[in-house]
Amino acid sequence: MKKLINAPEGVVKDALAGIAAAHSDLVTVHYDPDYIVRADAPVKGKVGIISGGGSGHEPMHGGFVGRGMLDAACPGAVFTSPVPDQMLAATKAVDGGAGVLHIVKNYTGDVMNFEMAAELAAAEGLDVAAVVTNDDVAVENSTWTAGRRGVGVTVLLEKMVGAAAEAGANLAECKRIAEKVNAQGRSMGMALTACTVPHAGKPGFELGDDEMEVGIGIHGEPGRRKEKLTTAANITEMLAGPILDDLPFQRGDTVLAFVNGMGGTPQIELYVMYNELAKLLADRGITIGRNLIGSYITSLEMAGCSFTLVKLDDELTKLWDAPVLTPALRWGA
Amino acid sequence: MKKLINAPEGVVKDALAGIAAAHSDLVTVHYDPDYIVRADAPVKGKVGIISGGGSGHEPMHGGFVGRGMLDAACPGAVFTSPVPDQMLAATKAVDGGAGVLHIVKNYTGDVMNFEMAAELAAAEGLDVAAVVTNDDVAVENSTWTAGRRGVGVTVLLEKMVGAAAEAGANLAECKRIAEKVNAQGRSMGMALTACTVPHAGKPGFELGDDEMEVGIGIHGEPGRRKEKLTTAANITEMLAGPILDDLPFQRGDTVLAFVNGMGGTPQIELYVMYNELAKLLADRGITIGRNLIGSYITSLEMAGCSFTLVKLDDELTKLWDAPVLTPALRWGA
Amino acid sequence: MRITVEHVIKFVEGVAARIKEHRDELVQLDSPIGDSDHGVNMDRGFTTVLDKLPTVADKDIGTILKTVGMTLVSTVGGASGPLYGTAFIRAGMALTDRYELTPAEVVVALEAALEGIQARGKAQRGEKTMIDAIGPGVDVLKEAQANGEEFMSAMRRSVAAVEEGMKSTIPMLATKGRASYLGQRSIGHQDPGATSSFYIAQVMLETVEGIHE
Amino acid sequence: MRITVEHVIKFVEGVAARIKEHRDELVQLDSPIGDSDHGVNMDRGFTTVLDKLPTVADKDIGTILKTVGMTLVSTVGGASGPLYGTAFIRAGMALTDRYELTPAEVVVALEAALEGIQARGKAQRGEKTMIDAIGPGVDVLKEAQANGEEFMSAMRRSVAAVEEGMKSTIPMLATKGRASYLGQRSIGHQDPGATSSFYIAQVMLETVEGIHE
Ligand SMILES: Nc1ncnc2c1ncn2[C@@H]1O[C@H](COP(=O)(O)OP(=O)(O)O)[C@@H](O)[C@H]1O
Ligand SMILES: Nc1ncnc2c1ncn2[C@@H]1O[C@H](COP(=O)(O)OP(=O)(O)O)[C@@H](O)[C@H]1O
Ligand SMILES: [Mg+2]
Ligand SMILES: [Mg+2]
Ligand SMILES: [Mg+2]
Ligand SMILES: [Mg+2]
Repeated sequence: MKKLINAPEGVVKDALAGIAAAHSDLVTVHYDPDYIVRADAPVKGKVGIISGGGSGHEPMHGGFVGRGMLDAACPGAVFTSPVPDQMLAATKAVDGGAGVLHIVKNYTGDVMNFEMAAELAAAEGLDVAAVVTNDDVAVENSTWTAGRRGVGVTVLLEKMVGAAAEAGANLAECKRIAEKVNAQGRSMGMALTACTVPHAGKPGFELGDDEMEVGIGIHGEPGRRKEKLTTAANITEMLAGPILDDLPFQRGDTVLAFVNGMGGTPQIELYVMYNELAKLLADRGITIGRNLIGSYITSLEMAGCSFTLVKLDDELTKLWDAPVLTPALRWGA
Repeated sequence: MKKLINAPEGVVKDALAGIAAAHSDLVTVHYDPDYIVRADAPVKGKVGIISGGGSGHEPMHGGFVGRGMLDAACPGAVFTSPVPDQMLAATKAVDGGAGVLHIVKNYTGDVMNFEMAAELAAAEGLDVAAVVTNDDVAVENSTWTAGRRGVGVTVLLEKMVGAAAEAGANLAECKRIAEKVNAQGRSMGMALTACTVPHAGKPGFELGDDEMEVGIGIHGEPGRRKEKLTTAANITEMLAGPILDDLPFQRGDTVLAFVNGMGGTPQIELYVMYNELAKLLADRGITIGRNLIGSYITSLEMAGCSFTLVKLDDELTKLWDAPVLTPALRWGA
Repeated sequence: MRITVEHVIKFVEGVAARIKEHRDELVQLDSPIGDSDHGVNMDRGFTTVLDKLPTVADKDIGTILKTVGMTLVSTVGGASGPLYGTAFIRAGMALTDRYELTPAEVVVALEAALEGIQARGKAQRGEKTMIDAIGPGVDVLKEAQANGEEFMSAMRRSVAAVEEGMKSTIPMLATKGRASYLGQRSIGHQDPGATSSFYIAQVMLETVEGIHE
Repeated sequence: MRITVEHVIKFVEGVAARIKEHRDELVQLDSPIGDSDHGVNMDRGFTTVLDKLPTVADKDIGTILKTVGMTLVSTVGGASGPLYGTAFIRAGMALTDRYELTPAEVVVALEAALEGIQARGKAQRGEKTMIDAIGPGVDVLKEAQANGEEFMSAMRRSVAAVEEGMKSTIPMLATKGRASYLGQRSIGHQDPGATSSFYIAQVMLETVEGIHE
């Protein structure tokens, strides 16, 4: 295991301290329970937007705390959903009197811990709503399973809902927008390499030199299937095909195209992939209205990428374009 | 070799097409010779700021083209400095009548190719000046060698000089600022893994599971020495020590601290390193006035990091804070 | 048989030690079909439980178990934190103000624990989770109680059923939890949560055997 | 001996083929002490040269060599592009309007090429660069000319000197080019640029031998 860390048990706290040292103008870091709030929290009269999940997905979610996006993020241990104490403390810290929205990625652990936090918050008289993202088309959707994972859409949704809250939308409205983004978004990912959870000390799976995992999530787990490594163009088909078929996206649609690196992917490769995706979408008569290219929802040092497409309309486009001022996403400010 | 590419010979063109598809609002990509110019080039009356170098260092330099930073970037083949035709064409494309500054990283190839371009440009009556960055303290500086490599300072310098040019500084003034940033900046880097040049097909060097290379550049070459892998705190000392001693930086100084990932380094590790660097600098009585944390000058998928410190004064701080609107760096706009 | 506060504390300490012992094994089990954290999660939780135990050592068994559960909820995270946390809290709620337990009360508490896990996680048997280990164990105890079987013998059979249940997860297709994302590829691996449940059951049996001797 | 336009074109084509043949070897040599691109750089350049050659096949030797040099400058990049490019351009400048060459003119052109490399790269001998291969080769030709030695024999001795010069780079400490960043670790590796220079010299010898037969 080769990592720039001091010790496996200290990684999350050390990184939080780094965030605190780097971005004190934007965010404040609290410890035990661990959570990151925007520096000016709580914002009076504004709906508080909170997310959280295991660490190892940086910059998600801590890097998205700030004006126009999240009010707080709750980082768990690496790949382990945070505990209710964190979400409860964060909920109280950002409650500006207009209620708090929990953005939860659909994993059993995340869902249950956020649920417990919401129960505790409700018991204390706080107004909490939740939205669960589940955009990963690699996972079959069925009422008999845990359902689809929440992946790339979460990033885009946090930006859009954050903009809505910043503009004064109430809790119900924030929830509506969050559900809309989730409903209109789909993702799929692949890995060239596995990643190593610091405590585990060895990679989560083995891959041959000419193999890739297709249909991975963001927790270093194996994907749906192994495939022979192939060209960027073929990989693009493998990821974009199921995404487009699922919603389905249609000729004439305008989308936000998000090409995401898994943590160990160099930018030159992301642009090669974006080029293939742009060609494929053009062939299908789909217009890319906005894009995001970079490593925003990651699996530690895993090499690979994911695509997320969200169908855009005027409302979502405006929310996407609104100013954002966070450590990881910044424009118009 | 595991990469998201179509074929080794197409990587640079495919990535350029991806940049063109993604950022047509900010930049325009020209082919044969290859160069990227800001969408509104040439800007009348403004000094044109150009850089270039081998590909594989993304987002440097193409990601830095845009308002407040570079007017053009010339990407060579992977790790191969571009050819004079590119710099000449870019120089003509961005010449707004106030002259053009070439920002050159100190590598024999880059220096010679830029020199030839400058000779050709001068022969055509263009007013061209050049500044060569050489901030890598891992390389001994001697008149008998090729001198120090240009690394992380280049990114910061391009931002600051870009701001100066945007604000109307003339060519001599831009050159003065560039030389000042270079003179006040020092860098050093290390690698946890090697990287693979697409055409070469195998890693540039071999490293044991418990080894790291210290004193690397940005071309996948081995560093000054191999060391046993150690803690983030120890690595921070190994990198920051020589940097601080070299300028030297002194108690009371304020610096811009840049923690850079080499391409395959996850952000969580960069924040762990930033935390260690912040502690070390605090111990030495040095204040971090500004910071930049992310993978901005890379070696393909190499894992590892580099530190760059630039001594700040009011002039440089103001130039750093000025708005910038490029694919990779964006604030105030 | 008299089960006292001291026995309960010994049991909890024993679980903490057993989990620490098997931490890496639980991580490795969570690697092919999960995210390599189950052992670390459980160990982090029970290590904190050990720190907290002295503060409730003079309290009733209900309070002790609720404290264990709340500590697990607050420190484990992931899927196992709310599930095991809820299990201990529910068991504790079933034993409010008790300083000594009869075997019948133990069975009631275990039933409550199982119900808590099911209420929180909504898994059925056969979905490749800890339920597949705990469920059969509780079945045996209830049935033994109905048949008037001696408690020690019932406990032994119960833990054997837990072990068998744990092993039964190997050929199962996961439809709950993280392993479900793997589809067919989840088959052939033993569920980590079922495995930690077995270790907890093992310590319970050993504790009871200790009292018996 | 009459060296014609056709011979020069055959030489250039031969170099392109030889470089392609050794492309991967030159990449591998550039890997321990460089950035793994020398073979790719040279091959890219000479492949384009092959495309360009027909457009100047009816021109004088000076024009042909200048075109080769300018094409290398425009396509190779890195350190080797300006260096080899300048070498061919300078050789071409020394042979303006010539359609046939005497051995003496060949020596003049090679001297001009070496001077061009030194003017552009500012390296001295002993710094572990292509100069350490080319330099001794040109020395031999100049000295042979002064001594009135027969050209074929001088060429053979010259290329042997280039080969020896190439090998002499192995124990050298690099102080120019990318290998210099490695400090002591540059010792023990053969310089890739010196190696490509040897292959070019080899093809030159073979071309001359072809005329002779
Ligand atoms: N819905 C559920 N009901 C019961 N047990 C579950 C459920 N989901 C997951 N589990 C159990 O949790 C275990 C995984 O725990 P852990 O690895 O700590 O959390 P996570 O899956 O969030 O990483 C699984 O092995 C399984 O036994
Ligand atoms: N200053 C110099 N003078 C002469 N030759 C040089 C000089 N610098 C480098 N070289 C030659 O260039 C070769 C490297 O070429 P290449 O790998 O194509 O370019 P780069 O070093 O830019 O990657 C070296 O092996 C060396 O022979
Ligand atoms: Mg987990
Ligand atoms: Mg090179
Ligand atoms: Mg797990
Ligand atoms: Mg090279």
